[in-house]
Amino acid sequence: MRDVVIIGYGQTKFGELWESSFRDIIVEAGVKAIEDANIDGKDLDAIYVGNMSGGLFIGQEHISSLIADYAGLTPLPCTRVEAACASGSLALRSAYLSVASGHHEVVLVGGVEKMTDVVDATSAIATAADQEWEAFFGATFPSLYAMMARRYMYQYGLTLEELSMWSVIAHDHGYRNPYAQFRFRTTLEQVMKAPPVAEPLTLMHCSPVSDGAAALIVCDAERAKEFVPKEEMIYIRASTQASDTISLHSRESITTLKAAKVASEKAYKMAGITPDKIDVAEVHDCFAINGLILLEDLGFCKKGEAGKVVAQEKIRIECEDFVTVNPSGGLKAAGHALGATGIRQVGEIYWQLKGDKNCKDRQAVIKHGYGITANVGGSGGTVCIHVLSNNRNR
Amino acid sequence: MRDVVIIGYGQTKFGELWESSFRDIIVEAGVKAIEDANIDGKDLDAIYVGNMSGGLFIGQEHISSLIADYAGLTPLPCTRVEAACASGSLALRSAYLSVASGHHEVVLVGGVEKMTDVVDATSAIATAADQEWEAFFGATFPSLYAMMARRYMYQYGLTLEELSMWSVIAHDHGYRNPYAQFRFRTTLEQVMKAPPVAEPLTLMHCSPVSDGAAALIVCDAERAKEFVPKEEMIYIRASTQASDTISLHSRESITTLKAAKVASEKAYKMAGITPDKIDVAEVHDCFAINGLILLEDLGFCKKGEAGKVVAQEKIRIECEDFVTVNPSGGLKAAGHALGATGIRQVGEIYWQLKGDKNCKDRQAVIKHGYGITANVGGSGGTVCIHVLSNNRNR
Amino acid sequence: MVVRSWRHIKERYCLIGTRCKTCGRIFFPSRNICPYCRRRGELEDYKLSGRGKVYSYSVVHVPPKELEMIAPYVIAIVELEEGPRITTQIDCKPEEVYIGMPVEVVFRRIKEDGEEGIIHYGYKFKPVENQ
Amino acid sequence: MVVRSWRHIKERYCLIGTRCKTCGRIFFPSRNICPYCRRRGELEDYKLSGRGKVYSYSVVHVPPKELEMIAPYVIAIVELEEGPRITTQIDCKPEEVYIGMPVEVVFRRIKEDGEEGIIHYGYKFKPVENQ
Ligand SMILES: [Zn+2]
Ligand SMILES: [Zn+2]
Repeated sequence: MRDVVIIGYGQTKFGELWESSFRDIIVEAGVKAIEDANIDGKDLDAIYVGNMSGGLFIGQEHISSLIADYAGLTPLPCTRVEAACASGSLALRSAYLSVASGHHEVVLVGGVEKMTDVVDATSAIATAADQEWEAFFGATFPSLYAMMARRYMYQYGLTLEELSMWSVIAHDHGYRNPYAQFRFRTTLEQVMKAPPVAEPLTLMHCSPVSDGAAALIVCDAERAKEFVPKEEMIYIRASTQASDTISLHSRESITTLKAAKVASEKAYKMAGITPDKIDVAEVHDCFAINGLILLEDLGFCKKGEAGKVVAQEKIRIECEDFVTVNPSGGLKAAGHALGATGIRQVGEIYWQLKGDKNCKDRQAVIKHGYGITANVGGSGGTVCIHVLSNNRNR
Repeated sequence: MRDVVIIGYGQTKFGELWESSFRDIIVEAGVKAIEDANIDGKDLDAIYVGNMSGGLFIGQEHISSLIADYAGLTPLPCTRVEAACASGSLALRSAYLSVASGHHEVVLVGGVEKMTDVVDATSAIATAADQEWEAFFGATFPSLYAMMARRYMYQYGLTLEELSMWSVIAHDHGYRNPYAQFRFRTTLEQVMKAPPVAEPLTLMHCSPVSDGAAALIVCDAERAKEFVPKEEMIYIRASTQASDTISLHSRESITTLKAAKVASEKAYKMAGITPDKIDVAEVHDCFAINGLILLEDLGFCKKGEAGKVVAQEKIRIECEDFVTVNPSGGLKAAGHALGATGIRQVGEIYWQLKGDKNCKDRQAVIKHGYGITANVGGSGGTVCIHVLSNNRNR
Repeated sequence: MVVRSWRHIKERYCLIGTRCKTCGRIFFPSRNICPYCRRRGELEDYKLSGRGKVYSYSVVHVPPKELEMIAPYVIAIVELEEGPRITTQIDCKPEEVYIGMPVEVVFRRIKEDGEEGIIHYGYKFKPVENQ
Repeated sequence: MVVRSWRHIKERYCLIGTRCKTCGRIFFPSRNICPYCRRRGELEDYKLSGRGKVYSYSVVHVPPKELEMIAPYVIAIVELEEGPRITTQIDCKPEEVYIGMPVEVVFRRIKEDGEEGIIHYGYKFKPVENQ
């Protein structure tokens, strides 16, 4: 397989983008990525797009054609990929494989979701879970993660304070991100006393409903020299994915995401590194408990210890003896536009490893030159992992 | 890129499968493909699935996880790909690139749609068109193709008799296909006098609403020797795709599918052949007019001549001096389970080129060893082409 | 299904599209990028006259649920005199429509959203009188 | 949204799952393939007793639209005595539920489909009395 690099990134602000349509936001992100990569639309060989549910959120399937059309890029091949909230990084993985294979050279990968145009977003989001055996009986998406949290507390003695510290740090990070949906700080008390959504989770343990789009340019490493200097290319060192049962109740354990363990172990092997080489991570904290569980499943700490790690605030940008986690603010503060999230996570790591001006107020310390993203679909039925490198220590 | 071959295929019957659920039919097709390829579930590296709208037809997104789960294949990576009615072949293209890249060796590719479980299928299908600028104003899917037909008649003098002969031949072919939804013959008069759906198209110019699933096993050509003898491998010689505007009205011409021309020209180039080397084709006749237009866009006859070709019945299995078209019965008679159709088309060509017992009553004459599929999304916003070869004349 | 539609008021009520100053092409509905000029394109709002001719048409006998009461109705692609084509209903009898028929825009109720009872308005076209 | 549900009557009304004769594992809902034995598996219908314990739970305060009138309600994963776990509402007050609580199945109306007025029935669980 050929080396594949990222040479450009762009995103919209995440949030309630009432003035903008689905077409507007994906085109905005795509144009920004194309300009950032210093390429022309004519250089592109294909487009991949991650989107969870155009069908339920805007009554539109076949968004691949819509996007190629409104970006002025027909007749380029355009493919939509879906795996609920992991749609974005699966689109990247498809694009990555198409370039690694030698079939394409320069590919635009977008992620997009327009969630605030419909009345009943809760029901639409629930289609990421098992519709017949979970949602039918009244399980909402937050309640699935709430049951993971409740069981985790029971098995490992996690406290609500420890769990809530995740959100406090997320907001401290997101406060420094101009693209973030929420740019305010919060306190432990505010998190715990917020309105309950699905006990024990309050509104402040939950990521918001967001509109947003993000786009990357991926390119064969040789061809990329035409467009950007070598030190501005970020290498995709691993792209892996695993599945699990769609129903949470069918899994042996609900306090671990088996798909995250399987996919991250494969990813470390593919990249030829161990977890201690990772400087910065973007993990999928659709609900705070998932952030904690992923710290364990990605190998940053032992099972049951994530609560302590978070309580000790080791995941902060300022803490140098642990991986920096979610410098963007994560899904909690930066926002969670389902299909766009996986691309936004990779975009943040791209900026962090490059030392881009876009993250100057939240730059993590980069020692080894590696970053990782973990993007989760549903309650863990899909997990997709990417390992990136700035290639300066090879 | 590595050579990629197809080593197994299986499908359900297409039709109103009231007794079976979405989960049942995709598992049935997958198991049949695995058995046909003589592999074990453990040999698989990944799954790709084409599906247009789980969200609108069964209220379920994230079907990739559902399918891996109910096929008993977790934690295999499973990816859903969508481009309306072209979803199936786009899934195959993604699988093909993942194997050609060297990342995967043995991949299961499925296509599935369960359409008869909802009340208002017409509205769900319309989400393949431009929801805001076509469907909103009352354009149904058949009416878009009806406008293509009307304009084509106006420009090229096509008669309703010539158009209707397409359906007569489709049913003659489908009559011999045990998996086809409709196994009856029809006459020109019956086609023309059937109830109007969108003038000038009658019910007998339209493909039906169908449930169905189909699955292929694709494999690295070297690795495939483990499972099947060389003469039972069918090579994927080209896999291409192009896009066009989502709205029919935005196109320069509505009597050609530009995406089909672009993608098929690329495909012939990739396979190193010309259209006259194709022995058998499966083309996307969601409506009869599309079958005619594709004969021209794929290079089998000149613009405006397809009506004569069909009226002269040159596309029949029995006719040896022209490409055999839709021996399966096509979408018209075999059925059109949206996401499954692209896989079913490739499956038919796989059987035809192998000389499989499954098509013994409808075997085309294979001279050069090449077959082609053309799978269309929406009114032509996406077209995906595959060229297959039995490799006996190389 | 209820999806916000106020964002299209300008286009659906006033027939305002986009003109690219660089190449002169006119688009409807609005675009943010001229597919021909891309970065060199410069787009501005452009009000269409609402006059045109039927480019192709069909008579719909199997409608979506919310249009059942008006079927059969005429759907068409109209080529506007400024160039762009649009999909619209033609407010005439099925037997009257033909390719090339001169038509002009009118504003009408398009449909009602079953669940929430929201009424959607937009353009239809009707035959030009006194031709 | 109306999707046919009669196909699940057996499972939702009678709590019938699947048992693999080869490995003895019991699945709910039904499966066509035993993920452990695959081709060697042999599956048969298996009626579950409907008794179990709460494995985890939550109290839902932000429900989907069709359950607004019963919120807050208790949702739980129940581990049945035969092994499989299922997601269900618990028919008790939010403050009563705890991990390990013994529960048993009851049949109840689950929800009404707004648009078409179809009433859906299925299982809920309730605390076992006289514990
Ligand atoms: Zn221009
Ligand atoms: Zn078993």
